[in-house]
Amino acid sequence: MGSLLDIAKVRADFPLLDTKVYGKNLVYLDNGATTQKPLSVLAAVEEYYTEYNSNVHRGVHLLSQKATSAYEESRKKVAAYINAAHSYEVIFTKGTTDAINLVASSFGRKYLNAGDSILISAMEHHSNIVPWQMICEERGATLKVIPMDKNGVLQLDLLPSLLDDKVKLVSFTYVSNSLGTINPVKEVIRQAHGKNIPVMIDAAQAIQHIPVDVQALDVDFIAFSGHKIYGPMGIGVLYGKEKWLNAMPPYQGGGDMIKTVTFEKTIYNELPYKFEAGTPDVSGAIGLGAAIDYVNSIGLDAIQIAEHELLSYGLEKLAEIEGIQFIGNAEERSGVISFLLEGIHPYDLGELLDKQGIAIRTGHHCTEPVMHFFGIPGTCRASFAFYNTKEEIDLLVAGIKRAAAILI
Amino acid sequence: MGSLLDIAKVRADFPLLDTKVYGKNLVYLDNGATTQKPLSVLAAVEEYYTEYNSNVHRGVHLLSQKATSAYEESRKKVAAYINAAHSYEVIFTKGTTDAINLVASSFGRKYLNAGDSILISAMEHHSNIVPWQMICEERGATLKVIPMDKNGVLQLDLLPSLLDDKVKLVSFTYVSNSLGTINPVKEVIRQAHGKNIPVMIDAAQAIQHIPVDVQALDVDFIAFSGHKIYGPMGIGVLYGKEKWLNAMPPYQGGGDMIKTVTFEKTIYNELPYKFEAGTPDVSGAIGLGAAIDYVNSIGLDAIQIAEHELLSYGLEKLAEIEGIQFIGNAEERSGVISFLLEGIHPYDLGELLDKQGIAIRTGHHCTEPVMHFFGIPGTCRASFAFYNTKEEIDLLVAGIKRAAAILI
Amino acid sequence: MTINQEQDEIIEEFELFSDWMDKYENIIEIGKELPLIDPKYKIPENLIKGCQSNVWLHPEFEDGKIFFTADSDAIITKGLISMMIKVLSGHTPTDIVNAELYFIDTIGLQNHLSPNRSNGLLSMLKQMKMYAAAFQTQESK
Amino acid sequence: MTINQEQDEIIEEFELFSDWMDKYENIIEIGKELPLIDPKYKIPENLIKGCQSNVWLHPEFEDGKIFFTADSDAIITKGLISMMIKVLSGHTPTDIVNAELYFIDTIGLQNHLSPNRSNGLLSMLKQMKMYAAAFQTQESK
Ligand SMILES: Cc1ncc(COP(=O)(O)O)c(C=O)c1O
Ligand SMILES: Cc1ncc(COP(=O)(O)O)c(C=O)c1O
Repeated sequence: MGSLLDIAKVRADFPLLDTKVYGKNLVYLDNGATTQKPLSVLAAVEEYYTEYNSNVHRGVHLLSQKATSAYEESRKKVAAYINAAHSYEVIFTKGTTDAINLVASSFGRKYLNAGDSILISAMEHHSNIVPWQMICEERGATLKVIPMDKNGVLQLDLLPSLLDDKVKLVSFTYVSNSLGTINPVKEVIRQAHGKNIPVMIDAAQAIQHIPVDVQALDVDFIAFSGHKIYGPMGIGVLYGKEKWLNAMPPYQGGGDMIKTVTFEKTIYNELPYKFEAGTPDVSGAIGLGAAIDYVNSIGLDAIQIAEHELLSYGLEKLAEIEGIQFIGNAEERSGVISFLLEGIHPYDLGELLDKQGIAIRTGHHCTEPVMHFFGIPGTCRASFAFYNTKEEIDLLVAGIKRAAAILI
Repeated sequence: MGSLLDIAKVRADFPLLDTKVYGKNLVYLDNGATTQKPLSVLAAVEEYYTEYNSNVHRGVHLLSQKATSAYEESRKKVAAYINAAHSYEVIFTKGTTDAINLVASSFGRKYLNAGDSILISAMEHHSNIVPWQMICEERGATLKVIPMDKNGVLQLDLLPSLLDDKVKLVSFTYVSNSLGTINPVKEVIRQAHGKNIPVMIDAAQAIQHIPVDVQALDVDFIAFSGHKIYGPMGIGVLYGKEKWLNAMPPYQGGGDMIKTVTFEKTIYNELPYKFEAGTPDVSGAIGLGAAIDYVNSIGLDAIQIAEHELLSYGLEKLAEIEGIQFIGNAEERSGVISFLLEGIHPYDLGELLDKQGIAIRTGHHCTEPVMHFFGIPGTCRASFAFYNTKEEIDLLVAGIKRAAAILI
Repeated sequence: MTINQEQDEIIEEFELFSDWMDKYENIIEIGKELPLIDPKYKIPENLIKGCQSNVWLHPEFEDGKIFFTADSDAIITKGLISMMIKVLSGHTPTDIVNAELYFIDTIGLQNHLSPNRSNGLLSMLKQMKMYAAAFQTQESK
Repeated sequence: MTINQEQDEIIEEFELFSDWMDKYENIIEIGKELPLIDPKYKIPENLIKGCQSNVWLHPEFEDGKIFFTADSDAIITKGLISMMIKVLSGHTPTDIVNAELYFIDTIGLQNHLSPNRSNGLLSMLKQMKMYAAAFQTQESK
């Protein structure tokens, strides 16, 4: 089936894809780490800084008014993109990590007590492990883990017994950044909600690939990063249901998150401001809004089709390499392919691919427990965006073969 | 005395200053809220996104390597600008508010116990009040306040008695954002250190105006925001002495701030990474580095002289307006002039100045306790950067007169 | 006059002014016609706290119609409430509940008021409609 | 050969290659000459943990000179340590402590190794110098 995208046109939107490294055309296959930015995002940020840069919310003057409108407009774009019931359920954060820490801290301090537990999964990114470890330690709670099988698929049959009445929150990833597994979020949410347990989804590797409808999922919290969905660095999103966000204490204190302050008593502001202390990253939010506009203009459908083709083609072509082993073999997958070559350290392979202009990632991908599970030091990971091409995958395969010839 | 700056040349560096609002030339006097960005900062960010955008630290490929070097180079620029002993004492944060929250949370959870206290001042920004209120409440500690006099000057004679052995930290502002007062930070630090109490300085309104040498000051922590020193939004700095940062527990958990993770036990990374969880704002850090280069290229000396002239001229010219009252009359001052016109609500005046193209700020400037102290609902605040001109001050004065004629 | 006639009159009046300073002078002028709230009603329950200025609003229900009195500490805000009251005061709860206020947009205020002010205007309108709705149910009992 | 002569020899060798892949082939070749660490010394105390690959390093002090053996799980890393050992092994503690390693820069590795690798190289060098310093004090006692 042909792609719906005019790939040359699409690639022209991303100036960085034209870069040369070591005199060779860049083949950028590290989109799981961060995506490149379309011109429209850069233009929106530049327009902001050259035409209406200003602090927001408290300003009486026109620039401040324009900046405030644009900032709030971006919030609405995010809300529409994830189909939030209210735009004030969208909190701008620094990124996924910041958003998860916010929930771990605020939800944890309110609802987590000694003897309680938080349930995560065996394939979480460190950002969805460590914040929970920290708050569990502080509150005397324990961290429990939904195990996975050798294919990198969660063992859902164990879920009912794990969801006991000590579990105060389930937090797990929609798409694994090291295995590519798409988890059955709807089913997990259904079961958790059946026991009145709220669910947080780490959507860092989903939001750019899969439609995420927070109301259809009935999910309680989701977190994602702007920089992984073609937006700027330093901005991310926490979505939370109004009832939870209202019930939770604020996370950081400062300007904008308060209604009134005296030295004795402070009254907190309403949503979303209660969770946005200090000058927000207005330019980041505007850039993220532009990124979402861009994704909408391409169409998430078209993106999904293109990426699915790349993934299938990549799996097929890589499979032809002698001694290759895939880490993660789920049926439902997205975005990334993790692999190892027999007898070759992933780091060595990554370095020799780099010297051929091919950017992949090697290592534990911030999912050390996944590596321990498979008993490996790390993997090589190629991760795709819709702007990648089959030719780039061919170059990857050729590059791996050339490197392997040297390394073995 | 003539300025050392070629003002036309300097203004050409800031494209936004050429904006028109309501068809009138913009007069931007809201620099205390946020500063405009020079072309070199925008260019550095653009170069990053079009030439080497990548995630940092963990990447084996060239883009990641370049991004990492540039990110760490910016850290060194910041360290040099504040004369930190080690660049790893510079932690990149979202801004001043984020930095203060980090210290309140990490220092507070380690050192603050029931019955202890934190000492702040009467002229703090909400960002240097609320985080301390929150941690004090959590730890059963109390928040104490160094009072000020009617001129907006801290009553240092009361300091010795306030610095009792229950005080675990003093945190106060270098320059007041609503009064313009420059506080005697050196003297406060000397007295606090005499009693072995560490000191945090909120340098949000100092770093762009006054040389800040952390070693000469012997200060334990300082915080500031990139967007107030001609850098991008969404990035800021916490400086902390190595011994404190090493002793404090981490703040947020996630990728990059760990050495190894298992579900049972996590070993934290060394400085500065221990305090930088998740993908950092690489573009923001690079922009901040470029902003510091820019400030160095103009020269902080030249900036100080130019701003001092603007301040003196502004005070002199504004004083000629009938019924004007200055809020804050310290001898040592910088950056901002707060004032009220008899019988006129600051908000009304701000709105009519805006309609003449003059951007000032009105309200409590996130320092409500200062407003309570003076028994006023807010002030009008004009705040200067070195790129402002005496002509702009003349326009401000004329604009106030025109507005007053309508409002009285 | 109907609510819409009141609005059209204001719109017409504002068409005389092209400069924003003149428009504001007019707003302030209209503020002088504001039926001031009796000081005894300046109580917390009647306070609509804005970010920068405060409004006190008090409704009276008489002969099936609502009459508003109000005050503010800021003179432009006073002008804005005065316009709102001019438009809505003296009408039935049902008319007020159903009113669509287009004059703010038409005279260009929506885009030129500071966001705090337009939020303030919105809360004011919301408050007035809430009172109207309350009197409506009271009436229908 | 002195430490600098060793370095110059490596530099000369690398001048033969202009393509990076060839340089890496050479690094890997050199790795094959690495004096392997006795498995019994592959203990945590001898482990230099890098971000992505591990190095075990063991020093022996004999006749006033230090001899290093080592190993790594990654083959390029092995080549890099092998070069370091080639340069530093068999020299006196004082020579090692005072050595200035310029060959890494000169053959262009510094700028083209991934940052993790060059950090790894640095920690390796640091570790080797620390051992040398330790034997130095031991000697002077
Ligand atoms: C003195 C002072 N402290 C703290 C802040 C908070 O800075 P930010 O909002 O950038 O976190 C400000 C800025 O408004 C300030 O002026
Ligand atoms: C699944 C997953 N969760 C969380 C994160 C952390 O995102 P960030 O580093 O942008 O906070 C990532 C990104 O690496 C990820 O892939």
